[in-house]
Amino acid sequence: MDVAMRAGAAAATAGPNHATGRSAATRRPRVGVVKFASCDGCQLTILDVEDHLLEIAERFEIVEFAEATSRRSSGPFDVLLVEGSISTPEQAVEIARLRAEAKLLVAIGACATAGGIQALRTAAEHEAFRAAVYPVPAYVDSLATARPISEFVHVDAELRGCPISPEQLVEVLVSLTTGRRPQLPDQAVCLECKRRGIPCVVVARGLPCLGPVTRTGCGAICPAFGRGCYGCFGPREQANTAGYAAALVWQAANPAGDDPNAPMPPPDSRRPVDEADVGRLFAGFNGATAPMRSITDKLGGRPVMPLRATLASPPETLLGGPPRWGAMPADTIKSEDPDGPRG
Amino acid sequence: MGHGGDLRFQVENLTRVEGEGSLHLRVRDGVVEEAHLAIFEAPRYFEALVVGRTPDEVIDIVARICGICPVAYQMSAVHAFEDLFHVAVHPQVRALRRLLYCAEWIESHALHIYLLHAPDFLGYPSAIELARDQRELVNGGLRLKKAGNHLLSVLGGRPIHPVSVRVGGFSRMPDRAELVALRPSLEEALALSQATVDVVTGLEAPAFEREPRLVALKHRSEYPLNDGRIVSNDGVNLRASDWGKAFHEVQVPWSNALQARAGDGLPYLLGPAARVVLAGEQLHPLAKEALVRTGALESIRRNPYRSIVARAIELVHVCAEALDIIDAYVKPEAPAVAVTPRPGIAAWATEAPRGLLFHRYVVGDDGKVAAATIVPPTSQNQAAIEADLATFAPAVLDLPMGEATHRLEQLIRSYDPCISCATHFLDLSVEDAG
Amino acid sequence: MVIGPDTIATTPTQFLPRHRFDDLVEALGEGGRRVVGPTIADGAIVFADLAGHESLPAGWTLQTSPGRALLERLPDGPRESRTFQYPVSGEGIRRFTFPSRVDALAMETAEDGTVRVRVAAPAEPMPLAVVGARACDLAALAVHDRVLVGGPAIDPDYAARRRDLLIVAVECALAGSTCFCASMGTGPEVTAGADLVLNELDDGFVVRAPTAAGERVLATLGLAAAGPDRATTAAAQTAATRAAMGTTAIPADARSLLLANLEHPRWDAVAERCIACANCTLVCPTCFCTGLEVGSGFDGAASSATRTWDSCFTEGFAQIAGGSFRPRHRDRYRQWLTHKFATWWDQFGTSGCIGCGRCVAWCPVGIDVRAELNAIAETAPTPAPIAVPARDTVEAADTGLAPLEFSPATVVSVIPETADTTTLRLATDDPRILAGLPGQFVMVGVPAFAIPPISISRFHPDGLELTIRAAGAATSFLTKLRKGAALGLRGPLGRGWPVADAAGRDLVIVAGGIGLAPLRPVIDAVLRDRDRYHDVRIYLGARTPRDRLFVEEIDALAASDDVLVRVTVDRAGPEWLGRVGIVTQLFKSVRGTGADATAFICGPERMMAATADVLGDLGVPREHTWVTLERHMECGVGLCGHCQLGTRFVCKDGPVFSVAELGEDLRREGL
Amino acid sequence: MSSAQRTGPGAAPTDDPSGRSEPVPIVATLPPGPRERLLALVTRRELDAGATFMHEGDVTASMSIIVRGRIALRLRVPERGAVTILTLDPGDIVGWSAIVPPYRATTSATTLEPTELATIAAEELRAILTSDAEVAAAFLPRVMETIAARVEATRDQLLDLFRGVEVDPW
Repeated sequence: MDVAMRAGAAAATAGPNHATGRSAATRRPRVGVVKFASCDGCQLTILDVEDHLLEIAERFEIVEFAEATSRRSSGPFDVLLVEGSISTPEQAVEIARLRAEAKLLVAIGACATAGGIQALRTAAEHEAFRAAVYPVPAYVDSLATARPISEFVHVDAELRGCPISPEQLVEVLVSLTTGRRPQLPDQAVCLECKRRGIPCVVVARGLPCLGPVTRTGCGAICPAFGRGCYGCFGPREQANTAGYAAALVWQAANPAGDDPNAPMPPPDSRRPVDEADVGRLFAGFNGATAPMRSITDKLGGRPVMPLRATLASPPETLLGGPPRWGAMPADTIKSEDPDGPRG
Repeated sequence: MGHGGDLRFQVENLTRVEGEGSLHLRVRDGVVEEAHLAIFEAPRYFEALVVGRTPDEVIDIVARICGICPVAYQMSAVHAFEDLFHVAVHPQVRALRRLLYCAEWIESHALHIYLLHAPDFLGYPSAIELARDQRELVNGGLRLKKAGNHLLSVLGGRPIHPVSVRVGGFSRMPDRAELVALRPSLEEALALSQATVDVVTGLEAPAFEREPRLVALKHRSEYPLNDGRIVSNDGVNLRASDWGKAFHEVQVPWSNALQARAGDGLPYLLGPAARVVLAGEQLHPLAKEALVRTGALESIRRNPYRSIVARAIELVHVCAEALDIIDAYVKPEAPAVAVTPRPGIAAWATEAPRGLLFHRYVVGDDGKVAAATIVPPTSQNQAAIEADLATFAPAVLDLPMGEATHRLEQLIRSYDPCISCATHFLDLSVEDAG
Repeated sequence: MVIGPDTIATTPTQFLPRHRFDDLVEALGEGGRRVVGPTIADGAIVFADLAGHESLPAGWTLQTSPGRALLERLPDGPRESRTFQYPVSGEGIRRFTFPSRVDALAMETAEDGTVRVRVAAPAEPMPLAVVGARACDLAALAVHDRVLVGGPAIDPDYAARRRDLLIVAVECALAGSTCFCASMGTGPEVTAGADLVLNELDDGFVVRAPTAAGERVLATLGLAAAGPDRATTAAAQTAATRAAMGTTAIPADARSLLLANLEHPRWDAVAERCIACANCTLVCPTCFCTGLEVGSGFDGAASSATRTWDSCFTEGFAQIAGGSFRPRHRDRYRQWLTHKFATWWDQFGTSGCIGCGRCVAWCPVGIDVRAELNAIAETAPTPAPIAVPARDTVEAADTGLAPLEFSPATVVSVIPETADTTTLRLATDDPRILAGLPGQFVMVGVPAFAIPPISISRFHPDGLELTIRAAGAATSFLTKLRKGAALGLRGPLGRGWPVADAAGRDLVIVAGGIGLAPLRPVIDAVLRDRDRYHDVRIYLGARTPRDRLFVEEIDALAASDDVLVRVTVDRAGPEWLGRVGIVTQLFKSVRGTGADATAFICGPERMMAATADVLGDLGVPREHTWVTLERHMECGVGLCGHCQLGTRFVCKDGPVFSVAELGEDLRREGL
Repeated sequence: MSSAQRTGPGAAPTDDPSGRSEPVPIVATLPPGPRERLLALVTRRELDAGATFMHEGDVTASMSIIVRGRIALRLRVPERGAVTILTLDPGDIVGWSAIVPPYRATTSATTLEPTELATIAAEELRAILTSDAEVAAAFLPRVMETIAARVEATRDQLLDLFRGVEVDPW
């Protein structure tokens, strides 16, 4: 189970009072929000629960949240929300320091819980990636791969998703003040899809959908928007990705199903036609997790290293003084050099 | 704080910016010798991660570059591909994409004005403290932000990383009733944004003026969002796909983000100020009226601290245009048209909330991406920020350290830098990968 | 409670011209009645509000095959403009009588400090008319009537929605490749459950009104008689549909086949393909399993519980603190298939499958229940028929309805037992609870928390005791309650220990760990009436000496002459002079336990199974050896479906069972 | 009532109060020949409570069958001191290591109550088991039974069935 908190960890907020046993926080729990390699979307979600934001600010003491406040603190934290994957040596050291400061550490989002899309690169490819990305790789320090927080320190709870769900975030905060277990279902997206009465896009349209092997939590928005799930919340419990990938590969070859006189589903560029297409489906934001990885290892789908991604003439690297404002000579712009200055 | 000798000036962690950066200045005898905006956001190598993917997959992936402006990344990408594939989308699709962009601008601008930037002017560490004293003000900002998020959810399923954009159109388009139901919240948002203009115009901005080179999209009839030509206040005028003809990227040793410079190696400025100045005529009448009311056009151009006013005026524009688009909306027969991929170079620029965002993809014969270049606004603004720091820093060095730090951070924040976008970009030449 | 249309003599059929279909819709809508029917949305045929003929899927049909349900234009010809020319819709009418989300409970701590748990009374249901239900949909409705309002517990939400439902059925004019209602004896002919029945012809509909309600609607239309020709055409059409399906889609006596092959290798084979997505259970019109989602504010003073569709294909479905009883897809698929085709008979006297084939068409990987059943039949010997045990389907009437309401209770004292276990002494004036029996349990409600089932560990004239081990959020919260705390109780629930069974016999009581709690009322009862029983021996196991429950009581008991008490612990330091070892080790040093003994056992399932074996070796009859089971429960009254074990609902048929009753089930799905 | 038996932690667990001169369990149930030849080797011992008559690691001097009383088998565990892993009751065998190489005690044995043992010296037992096939055939299976039972019991203890599951504080 994702939410496996250490006993008494939430005591700071869930201590019973004399009669009701209801949470009687003697002081507001100190909350920190930090990020590693990520898009900031998950911590932005905290600011996106507009209806609860000010109440949250009253019930919790937000002592560290660089994106939202200038006040900085190094802890200790009752709850530390951690976004992003560990991608540099400095980050590996930093997360260990933060863990020691935090009573509860909650990893939020696909980057923190599964490494994120950036975790698709393998150690073998790392140097090639770095060389391809930066003219002078030496200036850039990064680990061979991007890894989830739980590979470096103990994680008390995980909020899945790319991005996380605002409802689940509030659910976790509420459970901290009430002492109850947050309801973070680990079942397939299909359950929510069916509850909403959305016709299955696999069956009715022949579209590829990761819903059956993906954890619910998003509200089944992709099928609701007429497309297949692409796995934002990562593998559901006991995901049978092998069985499903096999079925998708078969369907790629037999889009109409096994009924000889069945009609073809309406043409759609998103429908897989070969194994590689199916493979790429599993190489998403949670593609580094074992159930997904086991498929891409077989079918491929992880990013192809651009072997010729070296620069004919790398952009010059600037040193020394700061840039100064100045007028741009007209001719430099008007130059119609077809390939631009990069040559 | 004296002038003599060698002064090192460090802001370790920039706060209330999206992502992780730091500022380093070296000043000798009152002259700034070094102004480094260091971005240590860890590399994520997106330009390599999209290689081998289909255009529709790329749209989902590049959104993850930035959780604050995912729509911008989806828009630059989808337009780039549709430009290469000669796709003519349904007029309502085009309109709805503008609406989607409006929604993101509302959310992003409201976030920056109320939660990130306003506390600077009013002397609070964060909107939370600000809310204790001026709850109504912050509540208004949150309602504005929510209006944008709500619209994003209706159009794309969720505010962050929406799921509905695809090459050729949308995977689903809403029923008219779904959009009409949003009118009340958007009408309130319009009113709130008009009030916002007056509030931020009244904020006292540090005296600091310079003559920046401004760059933005410009369209004959629309305020720049997804469409227009790349223009500058000193003569640039290029197709949205031709960014590379006037600008290029460079790497600096102190940052994980590539910087962009003009052909002459000099900095230029993107964002609300650039747009309001260069494309002011295309503002919605209500936004124009607000701009006139402030009489701040000139100070917006010259004083970076006044960008908050430009942002507020754009808020008025996107709220007003959103309402217009909804009123004119008719659900088309099909949400998307069929697309035939063809190999070649797909490039396009659109206007993210914080400035011009350029995408360039090499599409192979298999219809998949072979190479990519993504130039986000913050890496383009980086040089401008450093240039401003170099110019402005001496003026605050006499202040106490804390105050000076605050002023410089406030200056950096006025660009609404989105550092997580600015990092990890891959540079490829056509010939190499084509 | 009895629901459903009052079937009367069928009036002669009439004819509804296609152009007058909207008149029917209008007539149905009389008095603000909501009218729903099939329409096309998101590439499928779904039920939605019916504006009139134009919202029907005219000119479309649905091609269903395993894993596919694809819309297709009707071929040119006389039938090209028909509106019901498709097999079953993607989703039946279940959503309207059994919504995927309904308010179930509202809990709050009232001003006076008491906890109020209100069973959400459904808002006055809007009268509803459903147009386009098929024979299978009606059969499914009949199954739900039995399950949800047939007792002992009545689902108030379903009852309310069901009460004023008008059904216009359509007899299928064609069968999909996934249809097999004829094999299940539920169609395609509409025999019961409909107020109006339509047979669609090219130019309109042959209509008949089996019920008074239907007749009233029909009367307002003033239609002409259908005439023999149309009637004949209609009948022939339905007959052709039946012929197309055949009647042998699944093996004869599938129930016996499955019950005899619960370990068949086919279960492993299907588990490799099954992705446990739960779609089959969610499109199945007879599935009724639900879960509760609890929602509350930051202070947790009040909360609400939403009842949602749940599925036996999820790991959490059979989860208790110790783990899941069905960890593997194999276990889950077997539960689903055996429940539908076999154990449903034992539980409700009917099949759980009505042959609509939705689970076949809407399975993303195209698993076909017919193929799975036939595969087992082909590779297994023809099973000896296993008779369905006679089951009183109106037990509700006799035993009275199971309690749904929660009655308030107050903590009058708290007795710490061990580091993680606490006994709450509760005061209640609910006569039903006070009249509870040893081995029964209550569902315990406090705002903001899930509602756990807790065994009653002692009865008092004015209340009861609950001995609770902190094993999860709710239970650890309960162990933190203080004097004066309020909570709500639903109960007493379940079948208790058959104490009478031990009268005049030796009584052997074996408890492990917290397992002593449900047995303490038995000990109390025995001591109150010691002479009714012969030798009484109590064997207790605990993890360590510190983990023993009710230590003073037990020591006093041991010191008395009334019963024999033996205690053993799994591990201890040198200071412990008592026994160390497992419970079963205690028996051999005591002679006399045998054929004349009745045994009550409670503890971890493995311990109960081992104990039952040893007692069996000593000659204690299996039908006199009783255990009590722990399973996941959301309701405690047989509605949520979570606690099923083979043919049983642990909540209402148990939790106390004899080893003879359970047979292999105990080990098959034990932890 | 027929069996008013008293026992419980600490109390003396005699199923038959008339205790003295009880037949030797196990041996008493062997066929006459082997029974007599084994009984000839048996010496009965009375031990007070708290007597440790076998020491972990020592050469096992004898095998005993408990006639009356209770014995604790203990191990020394670093940092945890003495741990009682099993207690034995009448009919149980103590010191099976007397016939299993290397003939060294795997636990210490301490009486918890006044205890009567029927003891056979290790060498004599090993001798008769090798020389007297009839005795070996009759007696060894009974020894195996108790050892097997003990292994099984140990397994169940290992499972720690009564352990509370990890409480999660949500």
